[in-house]
Amino acid sequence: MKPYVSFNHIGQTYRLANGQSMTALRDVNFEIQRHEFVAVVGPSGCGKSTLLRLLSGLLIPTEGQVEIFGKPVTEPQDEVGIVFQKPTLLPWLSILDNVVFPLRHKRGSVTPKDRERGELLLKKVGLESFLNRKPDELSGGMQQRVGIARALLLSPDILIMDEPFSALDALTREEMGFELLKICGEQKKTTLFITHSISEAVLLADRVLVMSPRPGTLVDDIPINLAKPRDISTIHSPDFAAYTKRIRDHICNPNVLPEAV
Amino acid sequence: MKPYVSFNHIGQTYRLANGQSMTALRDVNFEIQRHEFVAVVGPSGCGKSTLLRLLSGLLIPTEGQVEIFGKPVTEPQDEVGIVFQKPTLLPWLSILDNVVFPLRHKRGSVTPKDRERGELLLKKVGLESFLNRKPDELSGGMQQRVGIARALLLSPDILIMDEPFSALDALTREEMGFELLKICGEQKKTTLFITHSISEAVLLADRVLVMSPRPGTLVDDIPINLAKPRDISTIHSPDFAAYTKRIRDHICNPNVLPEAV
Amino acid sequence: MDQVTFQLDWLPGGDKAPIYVGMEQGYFKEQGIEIKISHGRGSTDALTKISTGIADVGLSDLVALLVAKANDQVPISAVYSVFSQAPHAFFTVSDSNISSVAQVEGKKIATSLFTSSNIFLPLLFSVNNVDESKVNVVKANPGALNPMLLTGNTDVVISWITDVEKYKAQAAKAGKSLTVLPWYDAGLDFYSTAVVASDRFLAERPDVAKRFIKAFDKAVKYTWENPEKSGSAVHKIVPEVEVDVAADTIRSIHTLVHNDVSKVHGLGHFDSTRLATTWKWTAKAQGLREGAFNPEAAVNRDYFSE
Amino acid sequence: MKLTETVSVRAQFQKFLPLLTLLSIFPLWELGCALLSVPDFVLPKPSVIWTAFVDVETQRWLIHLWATLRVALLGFLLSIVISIPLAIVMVRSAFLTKTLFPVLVVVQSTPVVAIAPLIIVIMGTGEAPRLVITCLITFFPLVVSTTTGMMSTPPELLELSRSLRGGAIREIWQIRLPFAVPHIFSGLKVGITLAIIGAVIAEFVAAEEGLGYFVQFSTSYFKIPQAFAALFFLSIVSLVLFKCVTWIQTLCFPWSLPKDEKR
Amino acid sequence: MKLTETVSVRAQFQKFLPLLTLLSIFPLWELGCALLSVPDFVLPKPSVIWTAFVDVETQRWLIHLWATLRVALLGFLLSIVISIPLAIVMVRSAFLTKTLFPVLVVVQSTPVVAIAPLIIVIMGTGEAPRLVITCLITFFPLVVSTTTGMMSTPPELLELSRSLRGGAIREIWQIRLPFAVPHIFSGLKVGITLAIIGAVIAEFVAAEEGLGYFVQFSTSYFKIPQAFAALFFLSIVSLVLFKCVTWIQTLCFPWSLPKDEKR
Ligand SMILES: Nc1ncnc2c1ncn2[C@@H]1O[C@H](COP(=O)(O)OP(=O)(O)OP(=O)(O)O)[C@@H](O)[C@H]1O
Ligand SMILES: Nc1ncnc2c1ncn2[C@@H]1O[C@H](COP(=O)(O)OP(=O)(O)OP(=O)(O)O)[C@@H](O)[C@H]1O
Ligand SMILES: Cc1ncc(C[n+]2csc(CCO)c2C)c(N)n1
Ligand SMILES: [Mg+2]
Ligand SMILES: [Mg+2]
Repeated sequence: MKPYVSFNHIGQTYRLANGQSMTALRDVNFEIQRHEFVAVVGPSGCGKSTLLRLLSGLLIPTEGQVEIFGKPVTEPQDEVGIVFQKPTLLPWLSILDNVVFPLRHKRGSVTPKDRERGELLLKKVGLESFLNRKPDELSGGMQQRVGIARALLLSPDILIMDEPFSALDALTREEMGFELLKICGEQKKTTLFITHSISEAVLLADRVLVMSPRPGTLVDDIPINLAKPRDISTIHSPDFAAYTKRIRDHICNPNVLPEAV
Repeated sequence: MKPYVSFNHIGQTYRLANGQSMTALRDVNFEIQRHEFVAVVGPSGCGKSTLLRLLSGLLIPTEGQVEIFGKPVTEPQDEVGIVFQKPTLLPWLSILDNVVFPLRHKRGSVTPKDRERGELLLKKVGLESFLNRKPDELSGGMQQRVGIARALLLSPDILIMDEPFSALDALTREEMGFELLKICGEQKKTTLFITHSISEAVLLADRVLVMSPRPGTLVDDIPINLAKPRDISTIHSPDFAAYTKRIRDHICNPNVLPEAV
Repeated sequence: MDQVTFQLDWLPGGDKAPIYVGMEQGYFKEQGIEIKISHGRGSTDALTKISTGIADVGLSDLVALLVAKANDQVPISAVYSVFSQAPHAFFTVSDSNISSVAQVEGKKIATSLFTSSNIFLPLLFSVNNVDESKVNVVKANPGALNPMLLTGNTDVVISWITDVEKYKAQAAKAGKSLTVLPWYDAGLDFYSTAVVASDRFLAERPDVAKRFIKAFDKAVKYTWENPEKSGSAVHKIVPEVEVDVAADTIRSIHTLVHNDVSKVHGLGHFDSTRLATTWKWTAKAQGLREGAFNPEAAVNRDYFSE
Repeated sequence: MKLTETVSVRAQFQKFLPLLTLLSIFPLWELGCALLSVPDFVLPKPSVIWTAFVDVETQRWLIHLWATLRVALLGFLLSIVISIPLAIVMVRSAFLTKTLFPVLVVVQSTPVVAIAPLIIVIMGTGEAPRLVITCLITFFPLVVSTTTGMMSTPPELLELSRSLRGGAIREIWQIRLPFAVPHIFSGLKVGITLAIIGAVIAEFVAAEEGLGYFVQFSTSYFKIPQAFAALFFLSIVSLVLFKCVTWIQTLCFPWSLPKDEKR
Repeated sequence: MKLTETVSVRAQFQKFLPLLTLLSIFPLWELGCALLSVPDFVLPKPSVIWTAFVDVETQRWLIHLWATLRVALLGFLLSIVISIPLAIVMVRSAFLTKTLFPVLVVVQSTPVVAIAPLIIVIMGTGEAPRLVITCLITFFPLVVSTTTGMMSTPPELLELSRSLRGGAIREIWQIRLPFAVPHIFSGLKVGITLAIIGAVIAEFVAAEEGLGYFVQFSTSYFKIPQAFAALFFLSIVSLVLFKCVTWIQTLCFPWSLPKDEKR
């Protein structure tokens, strides 16, 4: 099977304001199959967000080539939906307008139907009573959920999410995780999911990529062969523990706090 | 013993841009003893950041009164150090200048000694090689760590931290947690620590406050009687599991993903 | 009706009365001409507008026309002389004890930034044996001259006697009286304001031009015979101009129109000798070669005959 | 009950305090002029200005006012219509910025009074040259502040736009321009006062009516109190138009106001 | 090797393309004037302007240039010194804003030429009135853009300041002002061109020398090409001073430039 997304020996070196340069990624090489859900874990500053920006076409790698279905990525693609690490909402638009913004920005206008869809997505992220608020009247976690709803609006084939649940509490996080799995399963999405939670990565992903500290390289690529559909009982399976241990061994102290992940 | 910090029947109602108003907190009533480390957990949007803003004196409650050592808080206090939910760095200053900024802002100038201290703190958060970078050249987690270093600069008596580790990976998070405990123990700080990680709350705190969804109220106040100093072995104690379960029972589905916390 | 656009060389006032009189008395209508008046901001402005066809005919200082033609062959000719004496003058307050041009030595003189008076000043000094280096000349906005004089900021100002009534009115309010020292009494003797027309207008509508000048001549005569009525003619068309100020102005500049020159050569006519003198003074003051330009080329006598 | 009434009276007072402070200039001015016996042809007393004001027929005032207002407003609109597209073009293209900007600087720093004849020759003697002069005087601050506003759009918002492939036009229209609204209005505030100055200066150069013409006319007749009355009228017009601009901002773009002002 | 050379030549070309485009105005102008036989007293051809330019002694040019430059620069500095504190005061106090702003609007929209008598009687005919006029014409955009910039400081940065109890002065100095730098410079860019206009207009009120004086002087003697030569000189001065402002920004506040320009 032809890979849907491929990173071919990617290197990324940033030019700094002081004239120096810094290598963020070095020789990153992996592929994602169609409809695969790939999670990326790695220490802070290892280049995960850079990876996201490369796949989204917002950044062109200084070395190697990112390809989507064989075509090199040189600019943002239509079929990609992105959740940024920062919520990145437009402060002058209401929450609902922010969620339907991708449509307005792509097509020029939104129909009442689009707004209904926006409302539905906001309901899915638990913000149905905040439609007409302005972003600065929302809490951090609420803003993040608006960002997630917005990324789902266009039903993109490829979803790229940068720590989408980082500002959410346990319950919301869990609900949103399974909601995401359901959406990805139903709509057959290909997903790159960046997270700091090892167990979240194992629970949601078909494959987990583990990255080394700066300059970021891939240190492991772990297919997660847990039964699908996943649900809360998945975490009780012995395989689950094995997977999380394997990842933890890469990036953590031997006896790291398991739940702090 | 006289309480060091007390929230007396606090209510907070926000006025919205559209003229309506929204109650974020209702009748929140608790005390913090001197040198106590109190963690707050609760669902997204329940009013945790509001609590922080009230204690820091940035916001005056619409009902009730916050007191620090018996004195009502009507403006920010000198002895308080804050880590905001957003990093809030000054984009025109280098990382080191951002860290020593509180001194420059309070006293007008910084000495080479202050800068040394800033460097030391940046080393503690693992950013010793980024002193002269600008904030927008750092990853999300790195920016957050700069914010933590900055809050520690003035050795405040009271530390208020709003999800300070949310953008950090497991390893860094754990290291920083124990570092924080060490600092709080050595310098005898009083700490209000907001987190989404139940296990982190139990591991670090002397007491955990659990909040209900909007409008936020206190639903539980749990003293954590685990042996001190805490270390990684603490999590293996049976009490630890009992505490986390008790909290989880408040805010999560019965069999929620434990590590996703 | 033939349309003619008339270009004033400045804002409306008593000194521009003839054109308004001609309109009010129906002199132009008699000649089948309808007048449209365009306000100007100085002779140069008027010349530019006439030369580019925005106006057909208008008023300008003859000196300005000579300079313009010498510098830049503008297609304009003077066709009728209105003021055969120049209006330049020193104004001073009566208690300053300056009673002749020669007495300005050692005094402070304020003058407008851009007025043709300035170029004749050195000439005036040399004719009257005034040591130029002993005179302090400062330049300021014209609107500030009278306040400067009345507040004692300066001893003397340079202005035109066409403006004397305006100065007097303000001086009276300050309880001072004005002394006017015209330069034509101090040896400066030449043509000033004239009716000028674009060469295109003259060539394309010679008949209209002739009829216009005829009517204008009639208006000039009427104006200085009936200052009061002429003043109200101006006021009727331009309400901002007060009747008595305009009438007083007309009276006060009587000598610019009716004088020895007009007595000898007739109203409106250009005398070749005086024209040559005017150019000689101008060329000298401007540092131009006298032979570089023939002043006869600036006037056209074909359109006016009494 | 009593308390709230007192509060409300005090609030009302607070609201009008600036106005009262401003109005207190007039007695001070009157008194100062009288005490220092400043002559009326240098700085007329307010009472004298008032007399001069009522001496002129209302209808004449209205004619002059309307002439100036028309040119100022039309010139202002014209300069908005010109400068916003110019700013947009310059935000999009570094080449055009480098080529156009020097031209704009030259145009802006050329004293219009000096090139007035040229403008009049090209545009005739009607209202057109005055519109052009007003526009020339007004456009530059608008271009600069709109450009600066659009250029300071946070990069993450631009990245959002790029990721959605909304295209250049929508990036401008839906992201950069809304973000620049506060700065555009700061330009508009400067612009509206310049538009009035522009109309007045245009009347100094070529006009038969208008408040600027009237000032010039009065000055040339040394009727200083009358000139001041016209200047005063002009100030009122400026204040009203300025207020209109801030009012439009409050009404149409409330989110663009600083947080403190919203309350 | 060859390739990089070509690239560098092309880069050089790219760099000078705007300049070349600009310079191409001159032949077009020359040709247009010749073809349409525009008279030199309306719009002189560049060649005629050049002749007029070299006809005036260099020393005379320098005298006029220096007179204008001195007033423009000093007036500009004066207006900076006045407007930044004014902006700071107005950012701090809503009452002062409401009281002072109308005054500023009135001052800004009063045509200085109209109050020439007042200015001259108070300050004489020396350099002082010209400095004041330049300052009056320049300060408003500076005040408005500085205020707008400081007012749009993100609330979270202000909260940081409040939480540190740095006090009002440090909030302004260490947070609001640095944040406002791009907008202050947008004000300075408008301001420097206005300072030149202001110096020129001031020369209409009282002067014995200066480029503005020289323009009017030449015009009043119908030496239109000479007036255009002076205007041209004035444009060059404006461009150079404008460039200086952007250059100071690049040098002292590189972080305040839009990201694209930094590259
Ligand atoms: N715009 C930039 N300019 C310069 N350096 C950058 C830039 N963006 C990122 N970097 C550097 O690249 C490295 C990787 O950054 P990246 O944001 O990809 O990390 P990350 O894995 O997302 O970290 P985190 O989990 O903390 O968000 C970091 O060391 C950072 O300093
Ligand atoms: N400035 C504001 N104006 C209006 N409403 C606000 C404002 N700030 C917060 N709120 C509202 O108050 C409630 C509590 O917000 P708060 O930020 O305290 O939540 P939180 O517990 O910190 O949530 P999170 O974990 O998502 O950060 C939310 O419903 C939010 O919409
Ligand atoms: C044709 C003509 N041109 C200019 C003026 C104005 N003016 C003439 S003299 C003077 C003062 C100083 O000399 C001023 C301002 C006018 N009245 N008539
Ligand atoms: Mg990241
Ligand atoms: Mg929060």
